[in-house]
Amino acid sequence: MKVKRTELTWWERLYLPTLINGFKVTLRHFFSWKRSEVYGDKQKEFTAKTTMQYPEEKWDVPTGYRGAPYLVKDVDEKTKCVSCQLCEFICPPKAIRITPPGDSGVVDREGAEKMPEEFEINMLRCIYCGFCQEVCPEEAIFLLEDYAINGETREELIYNKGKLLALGGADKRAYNHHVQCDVDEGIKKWETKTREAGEQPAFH
Amino acid sequence: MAAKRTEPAVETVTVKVDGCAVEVPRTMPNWQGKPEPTTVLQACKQAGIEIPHYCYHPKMPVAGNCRMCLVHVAMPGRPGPDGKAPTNEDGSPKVFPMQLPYEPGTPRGVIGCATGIVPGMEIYASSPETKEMRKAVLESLLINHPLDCPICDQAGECKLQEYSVDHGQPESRFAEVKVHKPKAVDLGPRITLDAERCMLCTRCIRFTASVVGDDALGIVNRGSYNAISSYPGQPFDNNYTLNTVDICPVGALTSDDFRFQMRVWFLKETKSLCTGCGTGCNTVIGSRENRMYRYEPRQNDAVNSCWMCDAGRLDYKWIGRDDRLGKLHGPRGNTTWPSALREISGHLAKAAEGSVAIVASARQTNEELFLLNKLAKRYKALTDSVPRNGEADHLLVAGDRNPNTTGAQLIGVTTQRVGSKLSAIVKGIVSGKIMTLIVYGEDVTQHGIDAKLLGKLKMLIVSDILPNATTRKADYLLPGCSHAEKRGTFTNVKGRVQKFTKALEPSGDAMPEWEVLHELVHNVTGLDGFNSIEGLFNQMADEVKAFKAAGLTWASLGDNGADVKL
Amino acid sequence: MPKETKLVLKHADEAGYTNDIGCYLKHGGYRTLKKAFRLKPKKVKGAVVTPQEAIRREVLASGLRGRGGAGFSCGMKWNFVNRKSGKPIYLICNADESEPGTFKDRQIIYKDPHQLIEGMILSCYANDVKLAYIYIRGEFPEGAKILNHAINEAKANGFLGKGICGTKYNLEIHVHRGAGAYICGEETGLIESLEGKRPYPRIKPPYFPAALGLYMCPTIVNNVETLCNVRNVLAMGGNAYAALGTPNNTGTRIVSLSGNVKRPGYYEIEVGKATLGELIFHKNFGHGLHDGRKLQAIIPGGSSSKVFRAGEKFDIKSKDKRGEVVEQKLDLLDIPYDFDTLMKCGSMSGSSAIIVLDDSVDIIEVLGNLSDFYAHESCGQCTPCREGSLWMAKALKRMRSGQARKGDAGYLRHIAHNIQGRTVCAFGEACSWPVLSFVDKFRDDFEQRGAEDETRLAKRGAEATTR
Amino acid sequence: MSLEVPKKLEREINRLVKNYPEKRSASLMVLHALQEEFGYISTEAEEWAAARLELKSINIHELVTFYPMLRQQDPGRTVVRVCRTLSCALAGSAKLHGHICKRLGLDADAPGLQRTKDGKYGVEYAECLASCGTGPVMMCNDDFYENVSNDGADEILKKYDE
Repeated sequence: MKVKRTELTWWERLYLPTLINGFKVTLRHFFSWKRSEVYGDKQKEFTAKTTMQYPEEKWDVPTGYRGAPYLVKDVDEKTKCVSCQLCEFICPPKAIRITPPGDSGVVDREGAEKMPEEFEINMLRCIYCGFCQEVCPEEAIFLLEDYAINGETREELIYNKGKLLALGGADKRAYNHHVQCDVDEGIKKWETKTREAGEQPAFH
Repeated sequence: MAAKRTEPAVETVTVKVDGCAVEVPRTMPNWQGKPEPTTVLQACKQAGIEIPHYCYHPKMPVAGNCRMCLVHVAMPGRPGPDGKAPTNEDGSPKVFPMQLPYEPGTPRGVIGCATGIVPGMEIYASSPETKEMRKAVLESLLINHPLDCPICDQAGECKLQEYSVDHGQPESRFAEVKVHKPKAVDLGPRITLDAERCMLCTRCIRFTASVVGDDALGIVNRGSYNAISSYPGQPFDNNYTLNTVDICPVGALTSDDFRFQMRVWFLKETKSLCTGCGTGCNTVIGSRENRMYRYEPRQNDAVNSCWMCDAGRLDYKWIGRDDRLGKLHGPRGNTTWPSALREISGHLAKAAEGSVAIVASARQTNEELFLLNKLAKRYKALTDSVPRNGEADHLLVAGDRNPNTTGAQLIGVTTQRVGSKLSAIVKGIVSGKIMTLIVYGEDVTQHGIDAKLLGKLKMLIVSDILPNATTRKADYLLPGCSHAEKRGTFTNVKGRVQKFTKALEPSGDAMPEWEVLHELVHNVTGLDGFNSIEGLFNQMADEVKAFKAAGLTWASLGDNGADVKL
Repeated sequence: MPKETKLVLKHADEAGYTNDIGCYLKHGGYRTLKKAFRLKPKKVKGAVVTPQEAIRREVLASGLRGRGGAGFSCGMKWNFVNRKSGKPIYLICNADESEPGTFKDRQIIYKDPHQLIEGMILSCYANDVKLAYIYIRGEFPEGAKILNHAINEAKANGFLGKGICGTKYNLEIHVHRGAGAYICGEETGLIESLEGKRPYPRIKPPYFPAALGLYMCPTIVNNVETLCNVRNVLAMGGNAYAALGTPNNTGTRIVSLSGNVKRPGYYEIEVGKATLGELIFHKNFGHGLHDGRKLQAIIPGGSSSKVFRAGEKFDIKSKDKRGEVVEQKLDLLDIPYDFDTLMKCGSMSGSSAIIVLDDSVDIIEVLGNLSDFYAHESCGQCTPCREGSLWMAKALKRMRSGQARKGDAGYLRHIAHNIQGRTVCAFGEACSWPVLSFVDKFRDDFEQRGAEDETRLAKRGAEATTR
Repeated sequence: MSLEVPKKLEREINRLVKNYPEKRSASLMVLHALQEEFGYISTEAEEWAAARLELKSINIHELVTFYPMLRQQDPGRTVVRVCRTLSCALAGSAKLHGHICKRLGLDADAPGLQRTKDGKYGVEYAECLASCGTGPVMMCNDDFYENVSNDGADEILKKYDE
């Protein structure tokens, strides 16, 4: 089907009116007394200014913001990811690449069986959709608050396991989630399991 | 009704499955092939309805312990004192849905895998009663299951996952502490056991005891604490252990070789053949991004049933080895296919009859051997192959360790006594009569034609996959493909011609041998063959006597192959 | 007046009666056996009836029902045996008495073993059995010794071995000891155990013992008391035996009475000739409850039977002698102790073991105790019972430790319902019936416990957070 | 390390094996005989039995782990088994078990068989010993005791003390 475009008048083709309209909006904001809600506390002391001195000033990231995906650690500062590769599978732009550990399991704690040998996220590819966070059965990957991802080379922007874990850290959000759901035992899943197994009555 | 019968009549029984009358044979072969009364499960299968099951396996004795195949059925009434079966008001035979003794009204299921069908029986394969039974069994199976699907190699091809989705319930009512059992137990050199995931269907025990004849596994402890085990200190180690990994419906038995290597949903599955011996077990290659991760047996009752040996299963690592020949070499270093083929064709065109000899390999496909034989005929060349023998066993392993000796014999590349003409080739080289030697896929220095002798040749053309003493002496080194990287057919020791397909892209300059040979044969003999494997096979099938007698075509091979008379 | 009618235990408790063959012979032992071996083939209505056939007919005519638990007709069981297979027929005496509450076979084996041996020889002769086993539970080491001794004595007296009583009939009986597994009481589990495997009951179909039993040969498995009664049937004649008890519930039966009664013990009664109330309260039997106690519940036929709550009433239908259906209203204590009435009342006579529970016992404790038993004894072969039996035990353990929930009655019912009718053998019913019946009949107890615990735990939780 | 089986026991086992048309059937009886001789069934005993009956060791191991009466470790010279099932429980078997454990210095609440340090006694609960009319009942090795009171238990245990 062909859609017929409407012809622009010469006045419209001049683009000046549109330009002026744009400036009008800018100026209205410039002289506005109303503070933007987006910048919240950062601007408490100012009365009129709505422009922020980025990057010296940073805004408060609202809850639910989907920033860069990082790997988080558990309360014992140990890796949570078990290399199930579901995020790799679900990732629409194929930004995630996991190297499974092989028979050795590459584990950093007793009771665990499997962790990734390598975990890479290509931040250039990532579209911040949050599927990885949603699909993760271990709650090991979260879209945290980082939004300014930059680097000088493409290689630099492929984050590896070490970097992702360091950036994710023992994340409060992951921890809070467990506490909110009243499963504080869950964050010590391996410990709980080992304890239960020890308490089990032997047969006979 | 006088129906014409061309086949011997099969006695049939009519039963109703979900309200539809189905006529099924009265008996069907059991796991050993002996006729036994058709079971409810088999009858439903014939009716196109799959009854979920764990412990039942068509190639093993029936155990009936998982209870997953419970179905609610109704039996026709027994004839009364007057000799007449009870009927409904409309005169149709009356059936009685099975119910619990002591508790009339509560439906009772029968296990589909062991209950024989009775004429007039009604099977409620998808009634609410049946579904409820499945739900109950699945709930029981899951209460003590560790639910560690994220780290379980079976996830994605796990029957527990599949049935839970299809027949289970979303939530469990289990509110107690789970039973803990040993995890990551080293059951044998190739197998790891996770007893918590095990659902004790005993498939592995029955397989190794009944099919392999090595009664190495058993259940220890009692009740809920039951666990599969080998005898402490006696590892589970026969040549068929890895089949237990395939038949394990859950992730209790996992292969050390595949353990934590790749999630199965990433794997591309390609139908292939095992090249470990002359049996030609049908396989499936699991690969991802041009890397092969595993072999799995593919069912073919005429060849390997559902099994394959461990040796064959692990015989794939060489395909991805780092030292694979990837560069096309000519006398003046690296070259390209067009120029190499031009030069070789040019050389061969000048060669006299009898001055060329060919050592082929019984690891090559029928098509390749056929093309080599065409070359050989042009020069009246001596051709032979190299024997590889080992010990045969009672199940699958053949004494002949070459996958295509029979093919080589039928096509005429070698005689019944494989390797008997090698000495004549040696003599020819020594006498200087043979000036050009074409070697395909064998290290001839291991078979009487040593490096010094090779130096006497005017021209040595070698095609191989991995480097060896012969490839190092080659004037022209043509990197070839493994069977996983090309298409073709093998003829197994019993004369079954089977095809395999391509799973991986060859690396570097490597090219399927048949494509190279096809070009060479065309250049040298002028014969115009076919540039597709299908066409090539059909041409071969028309020219090779045994193949022609069997009326083979590429299409007629299907997935399971076809037999030729030996 | 209800009283004991002693047939099997006629001499057992007499003063001076010992378990050696001399004493047994003095009391008329092995006389029936000798009589049976003197039987000659007879012509009845033109057909030749062999002595073996004659014995089998006699047993069928007696209406003798199995005393092990299911109450299946003994004569019928024998008739199912495949005699045309060409394979040897085996007979196994099931002396794996493990049903909680039952202790009748112990009395027979310890006090009158020769009666059992004689019954076995007769049964073997009637079924052309050349090799028979007594599977005795491991917890009866003394019993095994007594039986072995008795077998040797019988051999020495020519009742066993080669050429019994001067005939060409040979028979060997061996004693096989179990090692502490309730499941070995299930006939196919017993057969597997006897074959030296784990006693996993076989699936039926196809492995009915009558066709594919021990070593895949036709096999008869009978309870100790049943086999003793075979001897009594033949001693007094099938019809005379059938005259004892009530129609379809013939003969005598040893009732094991235990629990909260003044005089627990075993009492041999004519089947159906005493009521539950009489057995518990009559001075000839249980002699009533302990002083000041009230009846709370009765487990009428071994721990796997469904429990009766005190004060229950039943509407049952039965056929009278003319075949007319009669409706009857029965109080719990008026239920005649037989096979059929108990079944009509929703339970069973099982192995005829009555466990009496008075109002001092905690119903949840009782059920927990039984569930622990079943969780320990489940063989673990098939899924519902393997997982469900321990699940129930764990749930009850939690409830007993003060963490019951309001919904636990339904929860337990759900688990038990998952098991019953879905297992390989009757153990599934055995472990789920107590739970089902206790929960159904004492639902208020379960709910009350749940409510109490939940309130207490909630209170404690609230205190903990405010602190 | 292989098992040294006395000649007498070997003869006894040969006799037992002959009682059955198939050797495997004798498994339980052979294991009983071995346990009677050695007190428990060691790995060597399992292997010996398997070889004697022409079975695989796992076949025997399956049985030993299934039956509670077959011991894999030394249970103590005298094994005291107190019935814990319903009728005996109603008659006070828990009290009896507790009393015996206290007397022998064992933990009554610990699951499974508890062995005294000197190896003289092993105490455990057993499922129904089939004498429900005379509870509580217990067994000391092969000897059976009914209507056992706490004092009665003391008397009985004295017999096994030396």
